[in-house]
Amino acid sequence: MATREAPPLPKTPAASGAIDAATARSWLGQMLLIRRFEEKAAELYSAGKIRGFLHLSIGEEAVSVAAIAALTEADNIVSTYREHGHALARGLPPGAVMAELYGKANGASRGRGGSMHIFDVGRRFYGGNAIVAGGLPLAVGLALADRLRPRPAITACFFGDGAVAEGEFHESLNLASLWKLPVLFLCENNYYAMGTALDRHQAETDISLKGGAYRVPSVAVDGMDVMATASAVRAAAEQVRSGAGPFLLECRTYRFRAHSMYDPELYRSKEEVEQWKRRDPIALFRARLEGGGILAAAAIEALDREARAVTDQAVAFAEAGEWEPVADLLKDVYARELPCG
Amino acid sequence: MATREAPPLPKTPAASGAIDAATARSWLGQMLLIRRFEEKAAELYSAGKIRGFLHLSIGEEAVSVAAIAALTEADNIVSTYREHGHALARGLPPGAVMAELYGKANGASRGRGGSMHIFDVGRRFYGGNAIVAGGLPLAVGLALADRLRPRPAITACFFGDGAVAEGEFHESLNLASLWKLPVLFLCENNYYAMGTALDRHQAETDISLKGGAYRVPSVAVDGMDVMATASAVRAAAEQVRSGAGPFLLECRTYRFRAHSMYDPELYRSKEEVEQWKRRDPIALFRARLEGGGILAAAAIEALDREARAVTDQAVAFAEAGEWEPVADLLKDVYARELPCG
Amino acid sequence: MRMTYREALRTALTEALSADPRVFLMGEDVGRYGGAYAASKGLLEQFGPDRVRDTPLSESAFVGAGIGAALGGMRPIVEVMTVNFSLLALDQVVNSAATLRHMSGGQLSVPLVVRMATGGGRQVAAQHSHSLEGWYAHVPGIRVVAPATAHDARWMLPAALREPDPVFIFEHAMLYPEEGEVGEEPGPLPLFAAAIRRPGRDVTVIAHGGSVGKALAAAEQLATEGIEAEVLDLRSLRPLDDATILESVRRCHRAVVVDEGWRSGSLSAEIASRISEGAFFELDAPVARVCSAEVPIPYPKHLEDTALPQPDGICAAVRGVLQPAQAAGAKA
Amino acid sequence: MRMTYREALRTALTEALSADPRVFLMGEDVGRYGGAYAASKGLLEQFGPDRVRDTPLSESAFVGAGIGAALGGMRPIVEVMTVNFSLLALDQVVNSAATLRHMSGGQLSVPLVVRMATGGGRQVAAQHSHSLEGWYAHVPGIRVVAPATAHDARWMLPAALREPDPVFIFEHAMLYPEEGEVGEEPGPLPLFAAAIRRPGRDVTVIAHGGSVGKALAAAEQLATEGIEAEVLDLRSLRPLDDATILESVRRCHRAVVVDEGWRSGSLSAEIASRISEGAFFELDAPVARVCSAEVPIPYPKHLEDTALPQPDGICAAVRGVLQPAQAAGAKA
Ligand SMILES: Cc1ncc(C[n+]2csc(CCOP(=O)(O)OP(=O)(O)O)c2C)c(N)n1
Ligand SMILES: Cc1ncc(C[n+]2csc(CCOP(=O)(O)OP(=O)(O)O)c2C)c(N)n1
Ligand SMILES: [Mg+2]
Ligand SMILES: [Mg+2]
Repeated sequence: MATREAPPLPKTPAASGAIDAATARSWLGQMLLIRRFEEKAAELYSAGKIRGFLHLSIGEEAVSVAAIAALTEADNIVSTYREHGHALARGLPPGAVMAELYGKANGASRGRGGSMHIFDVGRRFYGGNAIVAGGLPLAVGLALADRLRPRPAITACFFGDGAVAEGEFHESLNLASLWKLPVLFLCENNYYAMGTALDRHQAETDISLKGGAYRVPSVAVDGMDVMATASAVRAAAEQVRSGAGPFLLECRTYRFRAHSMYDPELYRSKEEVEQWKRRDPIALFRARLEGGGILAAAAIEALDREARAVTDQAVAFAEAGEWEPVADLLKDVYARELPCG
Repeated sequence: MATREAPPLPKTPAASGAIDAATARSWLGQMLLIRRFEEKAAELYSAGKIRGFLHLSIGEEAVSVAAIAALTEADNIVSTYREHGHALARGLPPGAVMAELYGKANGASRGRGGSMHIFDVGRRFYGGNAIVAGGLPLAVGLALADRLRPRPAITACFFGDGAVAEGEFHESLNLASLWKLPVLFLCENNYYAMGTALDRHQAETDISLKGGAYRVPSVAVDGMDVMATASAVRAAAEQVRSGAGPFLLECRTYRFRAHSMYDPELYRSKEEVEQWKRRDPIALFRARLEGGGILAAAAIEALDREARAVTDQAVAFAEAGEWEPVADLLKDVYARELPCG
Repeated sequence: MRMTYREALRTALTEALSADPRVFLMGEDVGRYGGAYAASKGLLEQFGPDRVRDTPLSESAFVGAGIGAALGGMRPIVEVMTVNFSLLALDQVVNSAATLRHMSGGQLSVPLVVRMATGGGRQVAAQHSHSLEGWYAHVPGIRVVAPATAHDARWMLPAALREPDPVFIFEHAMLYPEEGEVGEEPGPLPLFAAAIRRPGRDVTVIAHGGSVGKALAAAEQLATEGIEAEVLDLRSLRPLDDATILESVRRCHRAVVVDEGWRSGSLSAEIASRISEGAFFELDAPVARVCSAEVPIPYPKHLEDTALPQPDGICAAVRGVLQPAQAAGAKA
Repeated sequence: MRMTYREALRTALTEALSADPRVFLMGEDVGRYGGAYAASKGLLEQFGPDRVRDTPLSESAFVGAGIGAALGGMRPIVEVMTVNFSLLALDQVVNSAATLRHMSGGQLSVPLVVRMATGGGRQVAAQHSHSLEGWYAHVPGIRVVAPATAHDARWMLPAALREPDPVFIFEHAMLYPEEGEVGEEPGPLPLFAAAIRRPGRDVTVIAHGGSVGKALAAAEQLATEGIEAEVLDLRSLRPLDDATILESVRRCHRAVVVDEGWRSGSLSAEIASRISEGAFFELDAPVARVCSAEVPIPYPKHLEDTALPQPDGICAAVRGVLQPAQAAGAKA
């Protein structure tokens, strides 16, 4: 196996435009909420309140927030098992998300799915998929439905760099492009698929180059820069919305935590993680807002306090939730009782 | 569904080099044998001697012959269900191939596979795969074995344009490139996957552009020009043999016959077929050889007579074959009898 | 009206596309080619490429897209050319189509219909002759039916389209050219009920899809020997119509299950087990099974015929369960 | 020597890689990460990246590449992280690995070993808790085993590597941390033989993989009630060791099959059918089955526990088949 180049640090584009205080507050508030919410979830995992798989997106908050900011309520979202950030940015009640992590009946999916399977059909949040790349065909289908009905909306589909290796990535991009469907493919490239570094799973490590094989326009963006990401997503979403067909946006980011709570992180050095932490998307955004005089330190601290308070309320909501009765185990396997057998 | 451009006729490169009489005789002889053999197979199908699926490569003979001419005896070949041409060009006894089409026990695969499953392990002909794109991972594995043993050889893997849409194309090219394996991916682009034209199954119709997504060098060649194809394959095979990793060669060709014997050909016009027949690879090669004074018309006629004679002998061999005894049905499901159960 | 199974399917597809704008048909070669088995011939011309949609060779993506389109409010009919190729899409079926409703706490619906050909008999060898509908019948969250007659080919599709959950329709490849009587109405049987195709009293022969005809042929032969076999067509593989199966077996006291799947782990085992569980003390002999030989189906006709269930084998199995010596000896 | 199931696997892998230069291990995260279940931890360092080969997320391609490498003379061990993801590679298994020898008229050999985790119990929800080894056991041309003990985890791998045909090893995800005694030698049982884990006389409880421990726990409980259950560990799912199964059932006259697959169409049905076929007149009650509820396995512990087979359910099933009233009434 030849050694290939180390993963490049994403470049921050020269300018990612100006931002007003209200937007800044909203985005930073969401990023802080995701961060605090997930920090708390990690604690609760250690305390045994959350079990199974728990995948944190700490470090990747800018992508969730920027991407979903560009969507309307009519747009569909297809997510992955690393989806707390997407769910919260989409506006799912934090309590319903936390209760889902607990497995309580007041959770977003009635507790049945847990961390990896958060759904909210009212918010067009189509989950939560624990099969890597499994969501891409679903996104193509949702977009196809919108095209046929017709309904003016786009479908945003999140997936990781690891998913790019799966056949479903290839089939889905081809299909979406062939049929000019309104799908915004959002690759959250955090340079690792579990313990396998990008250059050890992709022969071509520049994911944004892969759209060409399907005539899908594609661009890479610094996913640690929420403003740069937001403007890239906005431009991509507009293009998709215009009827030009799908778009592939690669957001270069990094997860600061382990892949899941089981992961001993043997595959990367502390130094590498520290190096990336210097580009913490929250710290970067905060510094820019403070430096640019858009939000004062005190306002930012208030946002953080609010994030913690909302998280605490979410925990309280989850704690207060009931367990689904065992008698309901078979409910909703099908929509209706069988006429026979 | 947007209408895209009509499939371009492949361009014949300015010069595809000189050829000596012996090589010319060999190549033309093989092409004629494939043609006559398959014409006979079609007749035998109508006569009920051959059943099931029969996929003819008439029109595509130049690719089979040119590709396999560039391989050594040590190289592996992975083929498709449209593989009579590959098998004959590889030197499988025509009788064994025809007997396989009959399903006789003296067939290449003891008659069990029929037209779609011709194997010859001694000639490193790994079949015959009726799952579109199913052979690509096998080719990657054969090449991996050669790399690890090590054994200096390359693996040539045939597949159609339709196979390019399958996830296995994507996964296999990535894997082969990532591991720098000696695989020569040979796409026989005949512009149709059954009844679905290239531009109705591929968003990007230029298959040779698809290697880029995997850092696999790729080139397209006029697959109706046996000399152009041979030199392209030679160059590609040399590169693969040198250890540079895989290569994707797209051979643009056309099938003159129906997809299989069941196909009513509703999806293309007679005119389109006629237009392509004007670039019949046998006629083109023949004209060039005669025009260039390399082979005389009489010599060519002799080759054709020989092809017919060999075909007749193959039929006689098949006719004389026995049916595998019913008692042997379960033989070779496993290599050995079970100790229990 | 008499028509072929293929024509019955085409009638059903035409009606479905006409009746509901949310319905569309999607799959490899369903359009220009007319369908690998010609079931959709002419539909592209009639309904246009948006509603009769040729797909690339991308089984996982287009089955998954069918699931997504169903989530998005459409009523897709996805044709997978054959069950052999459906393995490439099985992840989408098992992990998405079957789970989404339950896993989302009842929020999501996947009203998807997937049709595919199954079975052997056409000398298309080991990679094109599988009978894997039994695997699908194992998966909670989906429904599985197998029309054995032209009438059912005509009427199961609209019934499947009315289901709020994914329904998989298995069409045996040998049936397409078979002619049968097709009623003007669906008839009294619900989608998931078994049918008694021939009443009898001595033994219940249970079959589905392409095996029903073979069971009926066997019953004809047995009748000449004075044995009256009841032939039960399962029609639905998930759910199984236990009530009808058990009622018949309780009357006949003996049962033979015919299943073109490889014997070990085939659906026949489930049926035999349910019969034993539900009517053990009414059985005069163990339930017998007639299945495919455990071998990749070979190409030559004589070997393929030997590998697949045949009327002769069914007759032999019936005679086996009726052997009075063995049964009596044990009851003593 | 006592060690965990995980350590037993690692010992077996280390030995295999040391003993035969044709052996290599390949799969997602088997190298740097150390294996999703840490079975291959340290092997990359010991044997290098050519022999402990991390793959991209490309199940179909790397399982297919394993088949190809086996054809090419190597002895690959492919790890598919879990059976859930193996669906993506099932086409390669069913259509290539299982068919190539027969379809080529005996020319080709696929001496491939595929390992994967299976089963539920870790609260990882509907897409990560399948028990689909029964599907694999349906396919002629491959072999399927399920080590239930650390000893078998240690010794089944080398035995599988000696097989000339593809062998699939199913490791129940709950077993990796379980400790057990591992012998210095493989012992007398061949790879495809069932084992009696606890002798008994009243009922045969048949289980495999992660269910064996539950069956033994149930047997302990039953013993306190005066019921002596014989616990049979299938070990091999294809072939099934009919002789050992039937011998036990003929002695005990009653049988319960435990299977973590969803009940309908699970391997338990095949086992129950074979028992009925082979020992019908020696059975005092219908074979009972304890399987998973027919539901995508939910995340919360109380629901997951309810959905999966448990010792209590096994005890109840045993008591059911022992109910003298019913059995006696019928025999009268
Ligand atoms: C089809 C499939 N194969 C393997 C896995 C196990 N697995 C879960 S996450 C993961 C890595 C995915 O990496 P990536 O797509 O980059 O997403 P990330 O976790 O980095 O967000 C793997 C191998 C899976 N869930 N699905
Ligand atoms: C996985 C799979 N899907 C569908 C089919 C049915 N089928 C057989 S050949 C074919 C078209 C393949 O086209 P292409 O790869 O271009 O090869 P060609 O027949 O043109 O040589 C199709 C759809 C199949 N055999 N395998
Ligand atoms: Mg990643
Ligand atoms: Mg083609």
